[in-house]
Amino acid sequence: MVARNQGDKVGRDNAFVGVFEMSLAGRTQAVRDALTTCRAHLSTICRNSEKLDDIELVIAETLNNIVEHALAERQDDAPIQISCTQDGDLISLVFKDSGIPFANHTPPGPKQVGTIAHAKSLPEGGYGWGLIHHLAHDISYVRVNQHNVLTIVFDGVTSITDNAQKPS
Amino acid sequence: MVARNQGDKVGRDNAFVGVFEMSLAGRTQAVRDALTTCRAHLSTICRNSEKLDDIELVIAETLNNIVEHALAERQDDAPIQISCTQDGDLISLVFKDSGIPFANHTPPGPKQVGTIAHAKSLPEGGYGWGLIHHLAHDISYVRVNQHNVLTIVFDGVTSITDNAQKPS
Amino acid sequence: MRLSAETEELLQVVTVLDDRIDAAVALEFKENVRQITETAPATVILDLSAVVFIDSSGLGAIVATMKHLAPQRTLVLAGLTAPVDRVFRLTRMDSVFSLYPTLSHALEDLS
Amino acid sequence: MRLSAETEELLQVVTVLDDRIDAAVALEFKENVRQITETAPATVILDLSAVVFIDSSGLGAIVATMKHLAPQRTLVLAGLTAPVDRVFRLTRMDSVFSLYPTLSHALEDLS
Ligand SMILES: Nc1ncnc2c1ncn2[C@@H]1O[C@H](COP(=O)(O)OP(=O)(O)O)[C@@H](O)[C@H]1O
Ligand SMILES: Nc1ncnc2c1ncn2[C@@H]1O[C@H](COP(=O)(O)OP(=O)(O)O)[C@@H](O)[C@H]1O
Repeated sequence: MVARNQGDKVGRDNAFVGVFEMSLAGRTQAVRDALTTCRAHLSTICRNSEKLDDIELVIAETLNNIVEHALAERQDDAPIQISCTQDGDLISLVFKDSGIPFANHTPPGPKQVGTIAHAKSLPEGGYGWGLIHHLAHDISYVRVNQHNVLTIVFDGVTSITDNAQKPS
Repeated sequence: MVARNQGDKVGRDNAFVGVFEMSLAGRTQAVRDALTTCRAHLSTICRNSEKLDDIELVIAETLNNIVEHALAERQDDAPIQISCTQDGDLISLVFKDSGIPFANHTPPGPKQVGTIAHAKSLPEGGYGWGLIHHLAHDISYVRVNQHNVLTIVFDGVTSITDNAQKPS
Repeated sequence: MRLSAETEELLQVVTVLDDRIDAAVALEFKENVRQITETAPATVILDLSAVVFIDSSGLGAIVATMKHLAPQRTLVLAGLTAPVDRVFRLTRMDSVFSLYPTLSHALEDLS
Repeated sequence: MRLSAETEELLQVVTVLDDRIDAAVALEFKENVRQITETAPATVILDLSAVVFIDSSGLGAIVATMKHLAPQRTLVLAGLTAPVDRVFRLTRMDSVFSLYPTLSHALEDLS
Protein backbone atom coordinates (compact mmCIF):
# COMPACT_ATOMS: atom_id res chain seq x y z
CA MET A 1 0.00 0.00 0.00
CA VAL A 2 1.35 3.43 -0.98
CA ALA A 3 0.19 6.58 0.75
CA ARG A 4 1.46 10.10 0.79
CA ASN A 5 0.28 13.41 2.14
CA GLN A 6 0.15 16.25 -0.36
CA GLY A 7 0.31 19.72 1.04
CA ASP A 8 0.52 21.44 -2.34
CA LYS A 9 -2.23 22.34 -4.77
CA VAL A 10 -3.02 19.78 -7.38
CA GLY A 11 -4.79 22.46 -9.39
CA ARG A 12 -6.63 19.89 -11.48
CA ASP A 13 -9.73 21.79 -12.47
CA ASN A 14 -10.85 24.00 -9.59
CA ALA A 15 -10.00 25.16 -6.07
CA PHE A 16 -9.68 21.61 -4.71
CA VAL A 17 -6.40 21.12 -2.86
CA GLY A 18 -4.75 17.74 -2.40
CA VAL A 19 -5.27 16.06 0.96
CA PHE A 20 -3.88 12.60 0.25
CA GLU A 21 -3.46 9.92 -2.41
CA MET A 22 -3.08 6.21 -1.89
CA SER A 23 -3.50 2.90 -3.61
CA LEU A 24 -4.38 -0.52 -2.31
CA ALA A 25 -4.58 -4.08 -3.61
CA GLY A 26 -8.10 -4.90 -4.76
CA ARG A 27 -8.94 -7.54 -2.16
CA THR A 28 -11.07 -7.57 0.95
CA GLN A 29 -8.14 -8.02 3.33
CA ALA A 30 -6.54 -4.76 2.17
CA VAL A 31 -9.61 -2.64 2.86
CA ARG A 32 -9.21 -2.33 6.66
CA ASP A 33 -5.69 -0.98 6.49
CA ALA A 34 -6.74 1.41 3.73
CA LEU A 35 -9.54 2.73 5.95
CA THR A 36 -7.12 3.30 8.84
CA THR A 37 -4.83 5.25 6.51
CA CYS A 38 -7.67 7.31 5.03
CA ARG A 39 -9.07 8.15 8.46
CA ALA A 40 -5.66 9.21 9.74
CA HIS A 41 -5.26 11.60 6.80
CA LEU A 42 -8.82 12.91 7.06
CA SER A 43 -8.55 13.53 10.79
CA THR A 44 -6.00 16.25 10.05
CA ILE A 45 -8.72 18.31 8.32
CA CYS A 46 -11.91 17.05 10.02
CA ARG A 47 -12.39 17.38 13.79
CA ASN A 48 -15.91 15.96 13.82
CA SER A 49 -15.71 12.27 14.69
CA GLU A 50 -19.25 11.57 13.49
CA LYS A 51 -18.37 12.98 10.06
CA LEU A 52 -15.20 10.88 10.05
CA ASP A 53 -17.35 7.82 10.87
CA ASP A 54 -19.62 8.64 7.94
CA ILE A 55 -16.76 9.12 5.48
CA GLU A 56 -15.03 5.95 6.69
CA LEU A 57 -18.24 3.99 6.16
CA VAL A 58 -18.71 5.33 2.63
CA ILE A 59 -15.11 4.53 1.72
CA ALA A 60 -15.60 1.02 3.14
CA GLU A 61 -18.78 0.44 1.13
CA THR A 62 -17.18 1.78 -2.03
CA LEU A 63 -14.01 -0.31 -1.71
CA ASN A 64 -15.96 -3.46 -0.78
CA ASN A 65 -18.13 -2.99 -3.85
CA ILE A 66 -15.16 -2.50 -6.13
CA VAL A 67 -13.53 -5.67 -4.75
CA GLU A 68 -16.71 -7.75 -4.76
CA HIS A 69 -18.26 -6.54 -8.01
CA ALA A 70 -15.94 -4.58 -10.33
CA LEU A 71 -12.88 -6.75 -9.64
CA ALA A 72 -14.70 -9.98 -8.77
CA GLU A 73 -13.37 -11.94 -11.77
CA ARG A 74 -9.82 -10.65 -11.47
CA GLN A 75 -7.13 -12.92 -10.02
CA ASP A 76 -4.36 -10.31 -9.95
CA ASP A 77 -5.23 -8.05 -7.01
CA ALA A 78 -5.63 -5.17 -9.46
CA PRO A 79 -4.96 -1.93 -7.56
CA ILE A 80 -7.55 0.63 -6.51
CA GLN A 81 -6.44 4.27 -6.45
CA ILE A 82 -7.93 6.79 -4.06
CA SER A 83 -7.29 10.50 -4.18
CA CYS A 84 -8.76 13.02 -1.81
CA THR A 85 -8.96 16.78 -2.35
CA GLN A 86 -10.49 19.58 -0.33
CA ASP A 87 -12.27 22.83 -1.24
CA GLY A 88 -13.21 24.64 1.94
CA ASP A 89 -15.92 22.64 3.64
CA LEU A 90 -16.13 20.05 0.84
CA ILE A 91 -13.95 17.05 0.25
CA SER A 92 -13.91 15.00 -2.88
CA LEU A 93 -12.81 11.37 -2.97
CA VAL A 94 -11.97 9.81 -6.34
CA PHE A 95 -11.85 6.01 -6.62
CA LYS A 96 -10.24 4.52 -9.71
CA ASP A 97 -10.14 0.84 -10.66
CA SER A 98 -9.62 -1.23 -13.82
CA GLY A 99 -12.58 -3.55 -13.23
CA ILE A 100 -15.81 -4.06 -15.12
CA PRO A 101 -18.13 -1.06 -15.42
CA PHE A 102 -21.41 -0.59 -13.56
CA ALA A 103 -24.44 -2.13 -15.26
CA ASN A 104 -25.76 0.49 -17.77
CA HIS A 105 -22.67 2.54 -16.86
CA THR A 106 -24.66 3.96 -13.94
CA PRO A 107 -24.08 3.42 -10.21
CA PRO A 108 -27.06 2.02 -8.25
CA GLY A 109 -29.54 4.58 -6.89
CA PRO A 110 -30.54 5.00 -3.24
CA LYS A 111 -32.34 1.81 -2.23
CA GLN A 112 -35.60 2.16 -0.41
CA VAL A 113 -35.16 0.15 2.74
CA GLY A 114 -38.64 0.42 4.20
CA THR A 115 -40.20 -1.07 7.29
CA ILE A 116 -40.01 -4.80 7.13
CA ALA A 117 -42.98 -6.64 8.60
CA HIS A 118 -41.65 -10.12 7.97
CA ALA A 119 -38.21 -10.66 9.37
CA LYS A 120 -37.78 -13.74 7.23
CA SER A 121 -37.93 -11.71 4.00
CA LEU A 122 -35.41 -9.09 5.11
CA PRO A 123 -32.52 -8.94 2.61
CA GLU A 124 -29.06 -9.87 3.89
CA GLY A 125 -27.28 -7.51 1.51
CA GLY A 126 -27.81 -4.55 -0.76
CA TYR A 127 -27.55 -1.86 1.93
CA GLY A 128 -24.24 -0.48 0.67
CA TRP A 129 -25.40 1.94 -1.99
CA GLY A 130 -28.26 3.12 0.20
CA LEU A 131 -25.72 4.18 2.82
CA ILE A 132 -23.47 5.85 0.23
CA HIS A 133 -26.40 7.91 -1.10
CA HIS A 134 -27.54 8.85 2.39
CA LEU A 135 -24.18 10.09 3.58
CA ALA A 136 -22.63 11.62 0.46
CA HIS A 137 -23.33 15.12 -0.81
CA ASP A 138 -22.72 14.24 -4.45
CA ILE A 139 -21.83 11.14 -6.49
CA SER A 140 -20.60 11.01 -10.07
CA TYR A 141 -19.23 8.26 -12.29
CA VAL A 142 -17.36 8.11 -15.56
CA ARG A 143 -15.79 5.26 -17.47
CA VAL A 144 -12.42 6.37 -18.91
CA ASN A 145 -9.87 4.19 -20.74
CA GLN A 146 -11.40 0.99 -19.36
CA HIS A 147 -11.26 2.35 -15.84
CA ASN A 148 -14.08 3.18 -13.45
CA VAL A 149 -13.72 6.66 -11.97
CA LEU A 150 -16.17 7.25 -9.16
CA THR A 151 -16.18 10.62 -7.38
CA ILE A 152 -17.90 11.07 -4.03
CA VAL A 153 -18.17 14.51 -2.44
CA PHE A 154 -18.87 15.22 1.25
CA ASP A 155 -19.95 18.55 2.69
CA GLY A 156 -19.66 19.92 6.23
CA VAL A 157 -16.23 18.37 6.66
CA THR A 158 -14.32 21.15 8.36
CA SER A 159 -17.18 22.84 10.20
CA ILE A 160 -17.85 21.77 13.76
CA THR A 161 -21.61 21.54 13.25
CA ASP A 162 -22.70 17.96 12.99
CA ASN A 163 -25.47 16.20 11.13
CA ALA A 164 -27.58 15.58 14.20
CA GLN A 165 -28.06 19.32 14.55
CA LYS A 166 -31.22 20.79 13.10
CA PRO A 167 -30.84 23.95 11.03
CA SER A 168 -32.73 26.40 13.23
CA MET B 1 -48.01 11.26 41.21
CA VAL B 2 -51.18 10.75 39.21
CA ALA B 3 -51.10 9.35 35.69
CA ARG B 4 -53.76 8.02 33.42
CA ASN B 5 -53.93 6.94 29.83
CA GLN B 6 -56.70 8.53 27.78
CA GLY B 7 -57.80 6.63 24.75
CA ASP B 8 -60.68 8.96 23.98
CA LYS B 9 -60.68 12.27 22.15
CA VAL B 10 -60.27 15.34 24.31
CA GLY B 11 -61.50 17.46 21.40
CA ARG B 12 -60.13 20.65 22.93
CA ASP B 13 -59.57 22.83 19.89
CA ASN B 14 -58.42 20.67 17.01
CA ALA B 15 -57.65 17.13 15.91
CA PHE B 16 -55.29 16.48 18.85
CA VAL B 17 -56.24 13.30 20.71
CA GLY B 18 -55.33 12.65 24.34
CA VAL B 19 -52.31 10.44 24.94
CA PHE B 20 -51.82 10.92 28.68
CA GLU B 21 -52.11 13.35 31.56
CA MET B 22 -50.15 13.39 34.75
CA SER B 23 -49.05 15.63 37.56
CA LEU B 24 -45.98 15.62 39.76
CA ALA B 25 -44.69 17.45 42.81
CA GLY B 26 -42.51 20.40 41.83
CA ARG B 27 -39.22 19.15 43.19
CA THR B 28 -36.11 17.69 41.60
CA GLN B 29 -36.56 14.25 43.16
CA ALA B 30 -39.94 13.81 41.46
CA VAL B 31 -38.63 14.45 37.94
CA ARG B 32 -37.04 11.03 37.33
CA ASP B 33 -40.20 9.09 38.08
CA ALA B 34 -42.21 11.50 35.96
CA LEU B 35 -39.84 10.89 33.04
CA THR B 36 -40.22 7.13 33.38
CA THR B 37 -44.01 7.52 33.35
CA CYS B 38 -43.97 9.87 30.34
CA ARG B 39 -41.65 7.60 28.39
CA ALA B 40 -43.81 4.55 29.09
CA HIS B 41 -46.89 6.37 27.77
CA LEU B 42 -45.05 7.78 24.77
CA SER B 43 -43.56 4.42 23.80
CA THR B 44 -47.08 3.23 23.00
CA ILE B 45 -47.27 5.73 20.10
CA CYS B 46 -43.58 6.21 19.20
CA ARG B 47 -41.44 3.26 18.07
CA ASN B 48 -38.32 5.33 17.40
CA SER B 49 -36.07 5.16 20.46
CA GLU B 50 -33.98 8.14 19.34
CA LYS B 51 -37.12 10.28 19.16
CA LEU B 52 -38.14 9.00 22.61
CA ASP B 53 -34.69 10.00 23.89
CA ASP B 54 -35.17 13.49 22.47
CA ILE B 55 -38.62 13.95 23.96
CA GLU B 56 -37.49 12.60 27.34
CA LEU B 57 -34.60 15.07 27.35
CA VAL B 58 -36.85 18.02 26.53
CA ILE B 59 -39.33 17.02 29.24
CA ALA B 60 -36.42 16.71 31.70
CA GLU B 61 -35.06 20.17 30.81
CA THR B 62 -38.51 21.72 31.04
CA LEU B 63 -39.35 20.16 34.40
CA ASN B 64 -35.93 20.97 35.85
CA ASN B 65 -36.34 24.58 34.78
CA ILE B 66 -39.80 24.83 36.31
CA VAL B 67 -38.50 23.38 39.59
CA GLU B 68 -35.29 25.43 39.64
CA HIS B 69 -36.63 28.73 38.33
CA ALA B 70 -40.44 29.09 38.29
CA LEU B 71 -40.98 27.29 41.61
CA ALA B 72 -37.62 28.11 43.20
CA GLU B 73 -39.06 30.23 46.02
CA ARG B 74 -41.95 27.88 46.77
CA GLN B 75 -41.77 25.67 49.85
CA ASP B 76 -44.92 23.68 49.12
CA ASP B 77 -43.98 21.31 46.31
CA ALA B 78 -46.53 23.04 44.10
CA PRO B 79 -47.66 20.55 41.46
CA ILE B 80 -46.72 20.58 37.77
CA GLN B 81 -49.31 19.29 35.31
CA ILE B 82 -48.36 17.64 32.04
CA SER B 83 -50.81 16.75 29.33
CA CYS B 84 -49.87 15.10 26.06
CA THR B 85 -51.99 15.00 22.92
CA GLN B 86 -51.35 13.63 19.45
CA ASP B 87 -52.35 14.74 15.95
CA GLY B 88 -50.97 12.28 13.42
CA ASP B 89 -47.22 12.64 13.39
CA LEU B 90 -47.21 15.53 15.88
CA ILE B 91 -47.42 15.40 19.64
CA SER B 92 -48.04 18.37 21.86
CA LEU B 93 -46.92 18.50 25.49
CA VAL B 94 -48.46 21.14 27.75
CA PHE B 95 -46.71 21.97 31.04
CA LYS B 96 -48.65 23.96 33.61
CA ASP B 97 -47.31 25.34 36.89
CA SER B 98 -48.26 28.07 39.36
CA GLY B 99 -44.76 29.53 39.64
CA ILE B 100 -43.35 32.90 38.66
CA PRO B 101 -43.53 33.85 34.97
CA PHE B 102 -40.60 33.95 32.57
CA ALA B 103 -38.70 37.24 32.51
CA ASN B 104 -40.52 39.53 30.03
CA HIS B 105 -43.15 36.80 29.81
CA THR B 106 -41.01 35.16 27.10
CA PRO B 107 -39.13 31.88 27.29
CA PRO B 108 -35.38 32.04 26.57
CA GLY B 109 -34.32 31.75 22.91
CA PRO B 110 -31.94 29.19 21.46
CA LYS B 111 -28.52 29.84 22.99
CA GLN B 112 -25.59 29.92 20.64
CA VAL B 113 -23.13 27.46 22.09
CA GLY B 114 -20.18 27.96 19.75
CA THR B 115 -16.72 26.47 19.72
CA ILE B 116 -14.98 27.19 22.95
CA ALA B 117 -11.28 27.88 22.67
CA HIS B 118 -10.66 28.35 26.39
CA ALA B 119 -11.93 25.47 28.46
CA LYS B 120 -11.74 27.59 31.59
CA SER B 121 -14.41 29.99 30.31
CA LEU B 122 -16.88 27.29 29.28
CA PRO B 123 -20.19 27.80 31.10
CA GLU B 124 -21.34 25.10 33.52
CA GLY B 125 -25.02 25.73 32.87
CA GLY B 126 -27.43 27.37 30.47
CA TYR B 127 -27.57 24.53 27.94
CA GLY B 128 -31.17 23.58 28.75
CA TRP B 129 -33.09 25.96 26.53
CA GLY B 130 -30.62 25.44 23.69
CA LEU B 131 -31.49 21.74 23.75
CA ILE B 132 -35.22 22.42 23.94
CA HIS B 133 -35.06 24.70 20.89
CA HIS B 134 -32.93 22.21 18.96
CA LEU B 135 -35.19 19.26 19.52
CA ALA B 136 -38.68 20.76 19.55
CA HIS B 137 -40.71 21.56 16.46
CA ASP B 138 -42.60 24.44 18.08
CA ILE B 139 -42.68 26.21 21.46
CA SER B 140 -45.35 28.57 22.78
CA TYR B 141 -45.99 30.17 26.14
CA VAL B 142 -48.89 31.93 27.78
CA ARG B 143 -49.49 33.21 31.29
CA VAL B 144 -53.07 32.41 32.35
CA ASN B 145 -54.62 32.96 35.81
CA GLN B 146 -51.21 33.19 37.47
CA HIS B 147 -50.12 29.97 35.86
CA ASN B 148 -47.39 29.31 33.30
CA VAL B 149 -48.66 27.28 30.35
CA LEU B 150 -45.83 26.13 28.11
CA THR B 151 -46.64 24.06 25.02
CA ILE B 152 -43.95 22.10 23.21
CA VAL B 153 -44.70 20.31 19.94
CA PHE B 154 -42.65 17.50 18.40
CA ASP B 155 -42.88 16.26 14.84
CA GLY B 156 -41.93 12.93 13.28
CA VAL B 157 -43.17 11.05 16.33
CA THR B 158 -45.00 8.13 14.76
CA SER B 159 -43.01 7.82 11.53
CA ILE B 160 -40.13 5.36 11.51
CA THR B 161 -37.77 7.80 9.79
CA ASP B 162 -35.29 9.22 12.24
CA ASN B 163 -33.52 12.55 12.50
CA ALA B 164 -30.16 11.20 11.43
CA GLN B 165 -31.64 10.41 8.04
CA LYS B 166 -31.13 12.97 5.32
CA PRO B 167 -34.18 13.87 3.24
CA SER B 168 -33.09 12.57 -0.16
CA MET C 1 -13.82 -12.99 14.81
CA ARG C 2 -13.72 -13.64 18.56
CA LEU C 3 -16.96 -14.19 20.44
CA SER C 4 -17.80 -15.24 23.96
CA ALA C 5 -21.10 -16.59 25.24
CA GLU C 6 -22.85 -16.99 28.55
CA THR C 7 -26.02 -19.01 28.73
CA GLU C 8 -28.74 -18.87 31.37
CA GLU C 9 -32.01 -20.71 31.42
CA LEU C 10 -34.03 -18.31 29.30
CA LEU C 11 -31.41 -16.26 27.54
CA GLN C 12 -27.94 -16.29 26.10
CA VAL C 13 -25.55 -13.34 25.91
CA VAL C 14 -23.15 -13.45 22.98
CA THR C 15 -20.41 -10.84 23.26
CA VAL C 16 -18.46 -9.69 20.21
CA LEU C 17 -14.84 -9.23 21.31
CA ASP C 18 -13.51 -7.72 18.06
CA ASP C 19 -14.02 -4.04 17.34
CA ARG C 20 -15.07 -4.29 13.68
CA ILE C 21 -17.75 -6.33 11.90
CA ASP C 22 -16.87 -5.73 8.27
CA ALA C 23 -16.64 -7.51 4.92
CA ALA C 24 -13.38 -9.22 5.97
CA VAL C 25 -15.06 -11.07 8.87
CA ALA C 26 -18.78 -11.09 7.99
CA LEU C 27 -18.83 -14.73 6.89
CA GLU C 28 -16.77 -15.92 9.84
CA PHE C 29 -19.00 -13.89 12.19
CA LYS C 30 -22.12 -15.54 10.77
CA GLU C 31 -20.68 -19.03 11.15
CA ASN C 32 -19.28 -18.49 14.63
CA VAL C 33 -22.53 -17.01 15.95
CA ARG C 34 -24.43 -19.87 14.35
CA GLN C 35 -22.25 -22.39 16.20
CA ILE C 36 -22.28 -20.59 19.53
CA THR C 37 -26.09 -20.20 19.47
CA GLU C 38 -26.76 -23.78 18.41
CA THR C 39 -28.41 -24.74 21.69
CA ALA C 40 -29.47 -21.21 22.65
CA PRO C 41 -32.68 -20.55 24.62
CA ALA C 42 -35.53 -18.31 23.41
CA THR C 43 -33.66 -15.02 23.61
CA VAL C 44 -30.18 -14.25 22.31
CA ILE C 45 -28.66 -10.89 23.27
CA LEU C 46 -25.79 -9.82 21.01
CA ASP C 47 -23.54 -7.53 23.05
CA LEU C 48 -21.93 -5.07 20.61
CA SER C 49 -20.33 -2.76 23.18
CA ALA C 50 -16.79 -3.41 21.90
CA VAL C 51 -17.71 -2.76 18.27
CA VAL C 52 -17.00 0.69 16.81
CA PHE C 53 -17.36 -0.08 13.10
CA ILE C 54 -19.93 -2.02 11.13
CA ASP C 55 -20.44 -1.92 7.35
CA SER C 56 -23.29 -3.24 5.21
CA SER C 57 -21.68 -6.70 5.09
CA GLY C 58 -21.62 -6.81 8.90
CA LEU C 59 -25.20 -5.61 8.99
CA GLY C 60 -26.15 -8.33 6.51
CA ALA C 61 -24.46 -10.93 8.73
CA ILE C 62 -26.51 -9.79 11.74
CA VAL C 63 -29.71 -9.91 9.67
CA ALA C 64 -28.77 -13.43 8.52
CA THR C 65 -28.22 -14.46 12.14
CA MET C 66 -31.59 -13.07 13.17
CA LYS C 67 -33.30 -14.97 10.33
CA HIS C 68 -31.41 -18.14 11.17
CA LEU C 69 -32.51 -17.98 14.82
CA ALA C 70 -36.17 -17.19 13.94
CA PRO C 71 -38.87 -18.14 14.55
CA GLN C 72 -38.01 -20.12 17.72
CA ARG C 73 -35.49 -17.60 19.03
CA THR C 74 -35.32 -13.83 19.07
CA LEU C 75 -32.12 -11.86 18.53
CA VAL C 76 -31.85 -8.53 20.36
CA LEU C 77 -28.90 -6.14 20.25
CA ALA C 78 -27.30 -4.38 23.20
CA GLY C 79 -24.50 -1.94 23.92
CA LEU C 80 -24.45 -0.21 20.56
CA THR C 81 -21.72 2.43 20.41
CA ALA C 82 -22.67 5.72 18.73
CA PRO C 83 -21.18 4.90 15.29
CA VAL C 84 -22.84 1.46 15.23
CA ASP C 85 -26.17 2.85 16.43
CA ARG C 86 -25.98 5.37 13.59
CA VAL C 87 -25.65 2.67 10.91
CA PHE C 88 -28.67 0.81 12.33
CA ARG C 89 -30.74 4.01 12.17
CA LEU C 90 -29.61 5.03 8.69
CA THR C 91 -30.65 1.63 7.31
CA ARG C 92 -33.83 1.68 9.44
CA MET C 93 -32.72 -1.51 11.13
CA ASP C 94 -33.80 0.16 14.38
CA SER C 95 -37.35 -0.74 13.35
CA VAL C 96 -36.39 -4.39 12.83
CA PHE C 97 -34.29 -5.09 15.93
CA SER C 98 -34.80 -4.31 19.59
CA LEU C 99 -31.82 -2.11 20.45
CA TYR C 100 -30.70 -1.58 24.06
CA PRO C 101 -28.11 1.10 24.88
CA THR C 102 -26.35 -1.18 27.40
CA LEU C 103 -26.27 -4.90 28.17
CA SER C 104 -27.61 -4.34 31.67
CA HIS C 105 -30.64 -2.49 30.28
CA ALA C 106 -31.33 -5.43 28.00
CA LEU C 107 -30.97 -7.92 30.85
CA GLU C 108 -33.21 -5.85 33.09
CA ASP C 109 -35.91 -5.64 30.45
CA LEU C 110 -35.74 -9.27 29.33
CA SER C 111 -35.18 -11.17 32.58
CA MET D 1 -24.05 8.57 42.54
CA ARG D 2 -21.82 5.53 42.53
CA LEU D 3 -18.36 5.73 40.98
CA SER D 4 -15.39 3.44 40.86
CA ALA D 5 -11.80 4.34 40.03
CA GLU D 6 -8.68 2.57 38.94
CA THR D 7 -5.40 4.44 38.89
CA GLU D 8 -2.27 3.65 36.94
CA GLU D 9 0.90 5.63 36.72
CA LEU D 10 -0.13 8.04 34.00
CA LEU D 11 -3.88 7.76 33.93
CA GLN D 12 -6.94 7.14 36.03
CA VAL D 13 -10.17 5.53 34.86
CA VAL D 14 -13.28 6.75 36.70
CA THR D 15 -16.32 4.60 35.93
CA VAL D 16 -19.84 5.91 36.48
CA LEU D 17 -21.91 3.02 37.85
CA ASP D 18 -25.32 4.77 37.79
CA ASP D 19 -27.28 4.97 34.57
CA ARG D 20 -28.39 8.61 34.77
CA ILE D 21 -26.48 11.86 35.32
CA ASP D 22 -29.32 14.32 35.85
CA ALA D 23 -30.31 17.30 37.99
CA ALA D 24 -31.03 15.03 40.97
CA VAL D 25 -27.41 13.83 41.18
CA ALA D 26 -25.39 16.51 39.36
CA LEU D 27 -24.03 18.10 42.53
CA GLU D 28 -23.20 14.78 44.16
CA PHE D 29 -21.56 13.63 40.94
CA LYS D 30 -19.35 16.74 40.85
CA GLU D 31 -18.28 16.29 44.48
CA ASN D 32 -17.66 12.55 44.21
CA VAL D 33 -15.57 12.91 41.08
CA ARG D 34 -13.64 15.75 42.69
CA GLN D 35 -12.80 13.50 45.65
CA ILE D 36 -11.94 10.44 43.63
CA THR D 37 -9.65 12.40 41.28
CA GLU D 38 -7.88 14.29 44.07
CA THR D 39 -4.54 12.60 43.50
CA ALA D 40 -5.16 11.71 39.86
CA PRO D 41 -2.32 11.64 37.31
CA ALA D 42 -2.23 13.73 34.11
CA THR D 43 -5.12 12.00 32.32
CA VAL D 44 -8.52 11.12 33.73
CA ILE D 45 -10.78 8.92 31.59
CA LEU D 46 -14.45 9.11 32.56
CA ASP D 47 -16.07 5.82 31.52
CA LEU D 48 -19.72 6.57 30.72
CA SER D 49 -20.63 3.18 29.26
CA ALA D 50 -23.34 2.51 31.87
CA VAL D 51 -25.00 5.90 31.39
CA VAL D 52 -28.04 6.14 29.11
CA PHE D 53 -29.38 9.56 30.14
CA ILE D 54 -27.69 12.89 30.70
CA ASP D 55 -29.41 16.29 30.93
CA SER D 56 -27.95 19.80 30.86
CA SER D 57 -27.27 19.66 34.61
CA GLY D 58 -25.24 16.49 34.14
CA LEU D 59 -23.45 18.07 31.22
CA GLY D 60 -22.71 21.11 33.40
CA ALA D 61 -21.28 18.84 36.09
CA ILE D 62 -18.92 17.22 33.59
CA VAL D 63 -17.82 20.64 32.32
CA ALA D 64 -17.22 21.73 35.93
CA THR D 65 -15.13 18.60 36.52
CA MET D 66 -13.06 19.27 33.41
CA LYS D 67 -12.43 22.87 34.53
CA HIS D 68 -11.57 21.75 38.05
CA LEU D 69 -8.99 19.25 36.76
CA ALA D 70 -7.44 21.74 34.30
CA PRO D 71 -4.80 22.83 33.56
CA GLN D 72 -2.67 20.08 35.16
CA ARG D 73 -4.97 17.23 34.22
CA THR D 74 -7.05 16.42 31.15
CA LEU D 75 -10.49 14.84 31.29
CA VAL D 76 -11.44 12.58 28.38
CA LEU D 77 -14.71 10.71 27.97
CA ALA D 78 -15.13 7.10 26.90
CA GLY D 79 -17.90 4.59 26.23
CA LEU D 80 -20.63 7.07 25.34
CA THR D 81 -23.90 5.28 24.61
CA ALA D 82 -25.87 6.59 21.63
CA PRO D 83 -28.26 8.84 23.63
CA VAL D 84 -25.39 10.38 25.63
CA ASP D 85 -23.26 10.86 22.51
CA ARG D 86 -26.21 12.69 20.95
CA VAL D 87 -26.44 15.22 23.79
CA PHE D 88 -22.72 15.96 23.52
CA ARG D 89 -23.09 16.61 19.78
CA LEU D 90 -26.22 18.74 20.08
CA THR D 91 -24.48 21.03 22.56
CA ARG D 92 -21.27 20.90 20.49
CA MET D 93 -19.44 19.49 23.49
CA ASP D 94 -17.86 17.05 21.02
CA SER D 95 -15.58 19.94 20.06
CA VAL D 96 -14.58 20.52 23.69
CA PHE D 97 -13.97 16.95 24.90
CA SER D 98 -12.10 14.03 23.42
CA LEU D 99 -14.78 11.36 23.03
CA TYR D 100 -13.89 7.68 22.63
CA PRO D 101 -16.57 5.15 21.64
CA THR D 102 -15.21 2.55 24.08
CA LEU D 103 -12.91 2.53 27.11
CA SER D 104 -10.46 0.21 25.38
CA HIS D 105 -10.14 2.62 22.44
CA ALA D 106 -9.36 5.42 24.90
CA LEU D 107 -6.76 3.29 26.72
CA GLU D 108 -5.17 2.22 23.45
CA ASP D 109 -4.88 5.81 22.25
CA LEU D 110 -3.69 7.30 25.54
CA SER D 111 -1.34 4.63 26.92
N1 LIG E 1 -18.26 -1.02 -8.05
C1 LIG E 1 -19.25 -1.72 -8.64
N2 LIG E 1 -19.09 -2.21 -9.89
C2 LIG E 1 -20.08 -2.90 -10.47
N3 LIG E 1 -21.27 -3.16 -9.90
C3 LIG E 1 -21.49 -2.71 -8.67
C4 LIG E 1 -20.51 -1.96 -7.97
N4 LIG E 1 -21.02 -1.62 -6.78
C5 LIG E 1 -22.25 -2.12 -6.73
N5 LIG E 1 -22.56 -2.79 -7.86
C6 LIG E 1 -23.86 -3.46 -8.12
O1 LIG E 1 -24.87 -2.80 -7.34
C7 LIG E 1 -25.52 -3.71 -6.45
C8 LIG E 1 -25.90 -3.00 -5.14
O2 LIG E 1 -24.76 -2.68 -4.38
P1 LIG E 1 -24.84 -2.60 -2.79
O3 LIG E 1 -25.98 -1.71 -2.44
O4 LIG E 1 -23.51 -2.19 -2.27
O5 LIG E 1 -25.20 -4.07 -2.31
P2 LIG E 1 -24.33 -5.42 -2.27
O6 LIG E 1 -22.93 -5.07 -2.63
O7 LIG E 1 -24.48 -5.84 -0.82
O8 LIG E 1 -25.00 -6.36 -3.23
C9 LIG E 1 -24.54 -4.85 -6.27
O9 LIG E 1 -25.16 -6.07 -5.94
C10 LIG E 1 -23.87 -4.92 -7.66
O10 LIG E 1 -24.66 -5.66 -8.57
N1 LIG F 1 -39.49 27.77 33.76
C1 LIG F 1 -38.80 28.93 33.91
N2 LIG F 1 -39.32 29.97 34.61
C2 LIG F 1 -38.61 31.09 34.75
N3 LIG F 1 -37.37 31.30 34.24
C3 LIG F 1 -36.81 30.32 33.55
C4 LIG F 1 -37.47 29.09 33.34
N4 LIG F 1 -36.68 28.31 32.58
C5 LIG F 1 -35.57 28.99 32.34
N5 LIG F 1 -35.62 30.21 32.92
C6 LIG F 1 -34.54 31.23 32.83
O1 LIG F 1 -33.79 31.00 31.62
C7 LIG F 1 -32.41 30.76 31.90
C8 LIG F 1 -31.84 29.76 30.89
O2 LIG F 1 -32.38 28.47 31.12
P1 LIG F 1 -31.51 27.18 30.75
O3 LIG F 1 -31.01 27.32 29.34
O4 LIG F 1 -32.33 25.97 31.02
O5 LIG F 1 -30.25 27.22 31.72
P2 LIG F 1 -30.09 26.95 33.30
O6 LIG F 1 -31.41 26.47 33.82
O7 LIG F 1 -29.01 25.92 33.36
O8 LIG F 1 -29.66 28.26 33.87
C9 LIG F 1 -32.38 30.31 33.34
O9 LIG F 1 -31.13 30.57 33.95
C10 LIG F 1 -33.53 31.11 33.95
O10 LIG F 1 -33.09 32.40 34.29
